[in-house]
Amino acid sequence: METHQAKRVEIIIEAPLERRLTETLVKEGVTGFTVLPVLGGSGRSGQWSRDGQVSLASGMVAVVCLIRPDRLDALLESAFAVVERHIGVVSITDAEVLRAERF
Amino acid sequence: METHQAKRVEIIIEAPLERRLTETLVKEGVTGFTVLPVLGGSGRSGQWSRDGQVSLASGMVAVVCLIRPDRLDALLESAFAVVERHIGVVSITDAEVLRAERF
Amino acid sequence: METHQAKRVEIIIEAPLERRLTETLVKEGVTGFTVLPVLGGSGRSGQWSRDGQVSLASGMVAVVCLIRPDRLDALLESAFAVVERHIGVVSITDAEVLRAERF
Amino acid sequence: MDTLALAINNLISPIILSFVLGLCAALARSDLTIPEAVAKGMSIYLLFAIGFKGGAGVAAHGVDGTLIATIFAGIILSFALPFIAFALLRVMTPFDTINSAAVAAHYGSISIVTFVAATSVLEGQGLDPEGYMVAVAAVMEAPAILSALWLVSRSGGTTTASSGLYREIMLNGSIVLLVGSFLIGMITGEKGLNQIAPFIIAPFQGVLCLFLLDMGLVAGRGLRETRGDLGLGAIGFGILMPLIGSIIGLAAGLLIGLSSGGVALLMTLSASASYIAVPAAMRVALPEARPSIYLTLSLGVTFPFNLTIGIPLYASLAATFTGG
Amino acid sequence: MDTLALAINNLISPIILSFVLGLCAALARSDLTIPEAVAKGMSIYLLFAIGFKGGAGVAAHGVDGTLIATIFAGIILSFALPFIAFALLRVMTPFDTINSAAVAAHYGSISIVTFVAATSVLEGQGLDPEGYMVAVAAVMEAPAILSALWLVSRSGGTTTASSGLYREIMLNGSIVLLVGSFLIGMITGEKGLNQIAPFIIAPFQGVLCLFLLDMGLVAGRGLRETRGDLGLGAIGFGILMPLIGSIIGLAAGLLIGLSSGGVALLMTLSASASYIAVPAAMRVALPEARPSIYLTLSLGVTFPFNLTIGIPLYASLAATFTGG
Amino acid sequence: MDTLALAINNLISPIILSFVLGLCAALARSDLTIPEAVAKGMSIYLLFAIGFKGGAGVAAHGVDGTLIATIFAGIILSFALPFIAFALLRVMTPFDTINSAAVAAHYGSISIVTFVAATSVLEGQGLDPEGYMVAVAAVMEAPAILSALWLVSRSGGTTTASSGLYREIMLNGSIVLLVGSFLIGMITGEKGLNQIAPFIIAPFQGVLCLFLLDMGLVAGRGLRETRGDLGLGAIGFGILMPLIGSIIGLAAGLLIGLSSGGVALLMTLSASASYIAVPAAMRVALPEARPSIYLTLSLGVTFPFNLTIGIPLYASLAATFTGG
Ligand SMILES: Nc1ncnc2c1ncn2[C@@H]1O[C@H](COP(=O)(O)O)[C@@H](O)[C@H]1O
Ligand SMILES: Nc1ncnc2c1ncn2[C@@H]1O[C@H](COP(=O)(O)O)[C@@H](O)[C@H]1O
Ligand SMILES: Nc1ncnc2c1ncn2[C@@H]1O[C@H](COP(=O)(O)O)[C@@H](O)[C@H]1O
Ligand code: NA
Ligand code: NA
Ligand code: NA
Repeated sequence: METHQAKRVEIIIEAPLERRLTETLVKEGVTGFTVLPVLGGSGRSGQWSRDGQVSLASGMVAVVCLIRPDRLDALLESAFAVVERHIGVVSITDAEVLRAERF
Repeated sequence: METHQAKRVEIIIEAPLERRLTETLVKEGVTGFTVLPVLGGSGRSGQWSRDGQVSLASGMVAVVCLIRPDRLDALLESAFAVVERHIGVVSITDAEVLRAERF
Repeated sequence: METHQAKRVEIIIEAPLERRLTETLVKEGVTGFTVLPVLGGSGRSGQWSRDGQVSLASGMVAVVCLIRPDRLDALLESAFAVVERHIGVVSITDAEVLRAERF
Repeated sequence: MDTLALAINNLISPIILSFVLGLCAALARSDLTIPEAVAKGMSIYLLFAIGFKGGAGVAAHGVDGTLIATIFAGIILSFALPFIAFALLRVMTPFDTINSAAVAAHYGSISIVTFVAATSVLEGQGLDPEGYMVAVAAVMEAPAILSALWLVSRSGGTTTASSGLYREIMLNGSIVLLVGSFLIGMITGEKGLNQIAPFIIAPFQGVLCLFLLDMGLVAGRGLRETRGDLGLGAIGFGILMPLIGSIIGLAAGLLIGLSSGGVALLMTLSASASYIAVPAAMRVALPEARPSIYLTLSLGVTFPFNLTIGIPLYASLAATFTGG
Repeated sequence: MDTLALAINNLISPIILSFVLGLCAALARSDLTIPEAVAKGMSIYLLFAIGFKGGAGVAAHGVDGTLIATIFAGIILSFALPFIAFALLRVMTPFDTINSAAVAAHYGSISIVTFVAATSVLEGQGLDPEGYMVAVAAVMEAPAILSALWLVSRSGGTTTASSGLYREIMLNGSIVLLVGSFLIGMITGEKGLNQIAPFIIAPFQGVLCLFLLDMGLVAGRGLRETRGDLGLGAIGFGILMPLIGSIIGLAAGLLIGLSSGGVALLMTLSASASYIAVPAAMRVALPEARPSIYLTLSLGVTFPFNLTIGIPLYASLAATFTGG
Repeated sequence: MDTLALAINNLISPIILSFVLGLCAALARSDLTIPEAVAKGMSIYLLFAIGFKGGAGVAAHGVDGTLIATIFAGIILSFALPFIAFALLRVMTPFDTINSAAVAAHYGSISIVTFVAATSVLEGQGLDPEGYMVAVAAVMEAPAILSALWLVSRSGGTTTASSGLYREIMLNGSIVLLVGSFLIGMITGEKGLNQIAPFIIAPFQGVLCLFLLDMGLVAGRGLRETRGDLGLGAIGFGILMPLIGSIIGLAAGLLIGLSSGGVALLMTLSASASYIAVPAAMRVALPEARPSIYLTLSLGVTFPFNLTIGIPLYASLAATFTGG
């Protein structure tokens, strides 16, 4: 089937910042993304697990964003502005998508 | 370690269609896939969040499918038949897998 | 923006083995990973769904690990040692990351 | 005036105010949310409790002759109401066939929470409706969907309804649970009810409050996100349709000769709009229909209307006409 | 006949019928599901409540001399039963050593829900078993696993049991919660119980219904997906083994001189098969063993058998032999 | 001595022991966990119940003149306490400005569970505190955050606090739910309370037990993972600060002329440290502050201290000074 080049950006970020990140994305015109739950993880700021968390203070989410390659930089700039001073990681992989008109 | 070429297909689709999609995959002989929960997202049909959803009507799931490259098209055809008229996105990335005999 | 080569390793493994896997990763010096929940899936050992599971015996999780390419083999070796005799899959994709210093 | 008194009295109940709280919190963009699993857990509790109580009621009072008649009436109402709704929508709103049919399906089907709220209002007034009204609620869930699909195909639209769909609708979790617990209640009767009363009766009202808090949150978020989509016509429909439905339900209930409480419940069922079984079916069968339209109308307009004004109105009309 | 009456009476209880409802819903492929979080929440509630009540019971009646003896009996039974189960499996089924050992582990261990169901049946009969039977249930969870691993390594099979595994088994969440709440109940006694009785006693039966509804759903889905895997021999084992286990439990109970209710519970524990602690341990220690075999046998065959026929049978046998 | 007796008596309550159980289970690395959704569900229940009861209390006893004064006192305490905490931290610990300010914010704000536990202890003593103390708890949640941010910017640090942040803090789910249910309780009063009492009063203590079990698990895991991060100085602060806070709260309460129970609650609020609203705000506004420091201090040191020693101490001091 006909597919189209795209980038898959995966941003793992603290739950309290989710709204900020998605709002920034929307402001940048990135209107397509998916938020996945994260059970736990480990990084420079230590290990954590969501189960039994009283607060979501230390919870995280994964925001996946499929985007046209030419719009990648704009997205990274704006995403980074949010993530910069915070815990979290950003990764990019090459991908192909069906129905390019959607991206 | 020895790894083998594969494709990673990620299908984000409405929850009510999950069963249809997986049944189609199985019918196509694609017996390996994993279903991940989705918290929320945004697309052409607007933004939504799962938390507090009374119904799953507007919920979504992510179906991840690792498959031998030569079987990709068959999978996309059948997946697309389900997704076509529905909300959702399909992305493909190149991947490598251990234990090819499983795919 | 400046990005750096990395590998994205995705390990789908049985929940009861999660602790073993992450402990092995940490022992190998892989201190960065994220654990995502899995709703269900299908493989050679049949289809399963998490909803309504009394026990997690047959539940699974997805462990995502972004790592410097040169450290990939060490990770795969140790991960495989855990996964080997168990149900589950390991896939690797090329990725780029921001803030390489973190990996 | 009695109705007004009832309405006021109804409005300042913890149940309504919890819904209002949720609505306000969502409109104010508070991050208050009830986890999906908890919301689903509460709806399972409510379905189980209401079904069981209904069944135990039937076991206690015996199946009076009107049971069959009422079940039939329910099925017919569910089949028929979508046609009225569809006609109204084509006149009052700019929606195309598909969206109109999808909305119509919701109004032919029922909202179990509205039913539950009505039951507790009626019990508050010392009425106790026929227990089998629960069974009537169950049978009214699905038929409206078929009418809607027929409306679409008749006007040349194509649906993606597969054979599997009908089985799915019939075996929809909420229908199975409602009918199943109804049967359990009927079989175990008084004795069974006493065993689990401290679970299904005592805390019922309280759980209902938290559930309505969540409904308020969801309705509020829906309203906020889809402000644009609904014109005045659509909103008018969301208030007019339940009134029409309730009148038809009233007629049916009087014809059958239900008790005052039973009539009020049949009116409520006819007036209420689905937001669980039908939306899921629409996503599968009419994917082009926009959820933001039918969910907002059903959850954001008709549900609050029934909860606040509708139920007390139906109750007093039923009382008047049954002379009860 | 008394047992039969009991059985019938037991069968038409809300608890059993809820299980049946779940079973039917799953077999009919309904999409009814109880969210995992809610199911886990309910099992935490049940463990906490049953443990606390047991402890408070001990605080009330004091620790009679048979406590130690019963604990020991429990440990020995859990160690011994897998050997009998293993022998039976090799004869009755085509399963290899590893699968046989894995299944055997489940039957040496216990099912806490079966224990809870038995307790409420006995209380329904006005018996009140020794409170410390809860502690006996706790100590019976783990030993069977060691026997199974020994059976495998003896016959040259390799296990992936690490040193960590044993700690994990002992500190398994359900064991810790059961023992912990038992101690809390013992320490706070009557006073503590009164404080939280409206939470752990009043709604208990009702929560148990919803939990068994979920068990039925899970058992039903398991049966549907693994139809092929179980031959008649295996199913026969799933019914024969609990009977043998219960007889041995009966003997032990009589030897120790437990009350009629205590004997019935010891029989139930011996007859029941684990589906939480052991399956998880098997995935870690015997990954080659197939979950579809041991889960289906334990959840799909033995659990329903004990729930419907076993418990009333054990209760009446215990009553007969203790002359109680 | 009375206080000691109270303390012992307090220590062997199911509530405390459940917390201890969770703590031990976590430290022993048991895999016992309460699903996040269930924990959130329980906290929603507790907030709703405590808010509603407070409101109904006000409806019953009427708003006495001290209401306004107490609300103001609460706001001022929440603004002021962080400065004291900050000064102490700079002296007692090696933490930098940002971490000290973040910790200070937690101690100016409040822990609602500590408040709930104190309420049930006081009710156990037959005292019934002013219902509006719930409203005081609500207003004390946020101001401390502003003080902390001011402390940071004053000392040249930069915060990422956006305008949106303040709205978020004010509309934080727990504040909205607490205030909302308080208003519902006030509006529906006695009548409303009776309707849902079997839900919000009867099982309250029991739910609190399971919730504290979870708190113990979380606190224990926190302590295990961050052993290194806290020096003796920090731990000392975690015990000294609540004492100082409670004294200031005592003074304020006496000045206003609250009842013995009311004074005890104001002391508890001043002594308690937030672990929900503030941590989330800190992640947004002071991302460089380390959660392992403030969460461990608040949850792992101060919360247990207040729960075990603090509350009975504050209660008896309040009783002594109010001569109640
Ligand atoms: N290398 C990595 N691969 C995958 N996820 C990571 C990695 N590093 C960090 N994370 C995730 O990001 C969170 C915060 O990381 P950090 O900022 O390093 O503490 C961790 O809890 C993980 O969930
Ligand atoms: N570009 C994208 N990247 C990631 N997820 C997307 C994207 N576009 C849509 N989605 C997901 O697919 C769902 C439906 O998209 P749509 O059909 O465009 O409304 C959204 O709610 C998202 O969860
Ligand atoms: N090809 C695949 N693509 C994605 N996930 C898979 C695949 N094969 C197996 N899995 C996942 O791994 C689990 C166990 O697989 P298996 O060991 O083949 O039974 C399945 O339940 C799926 O969740
Ligand atoms: Na209707
Ligand atoms: Na056993
Ligand atoms: Na404070």
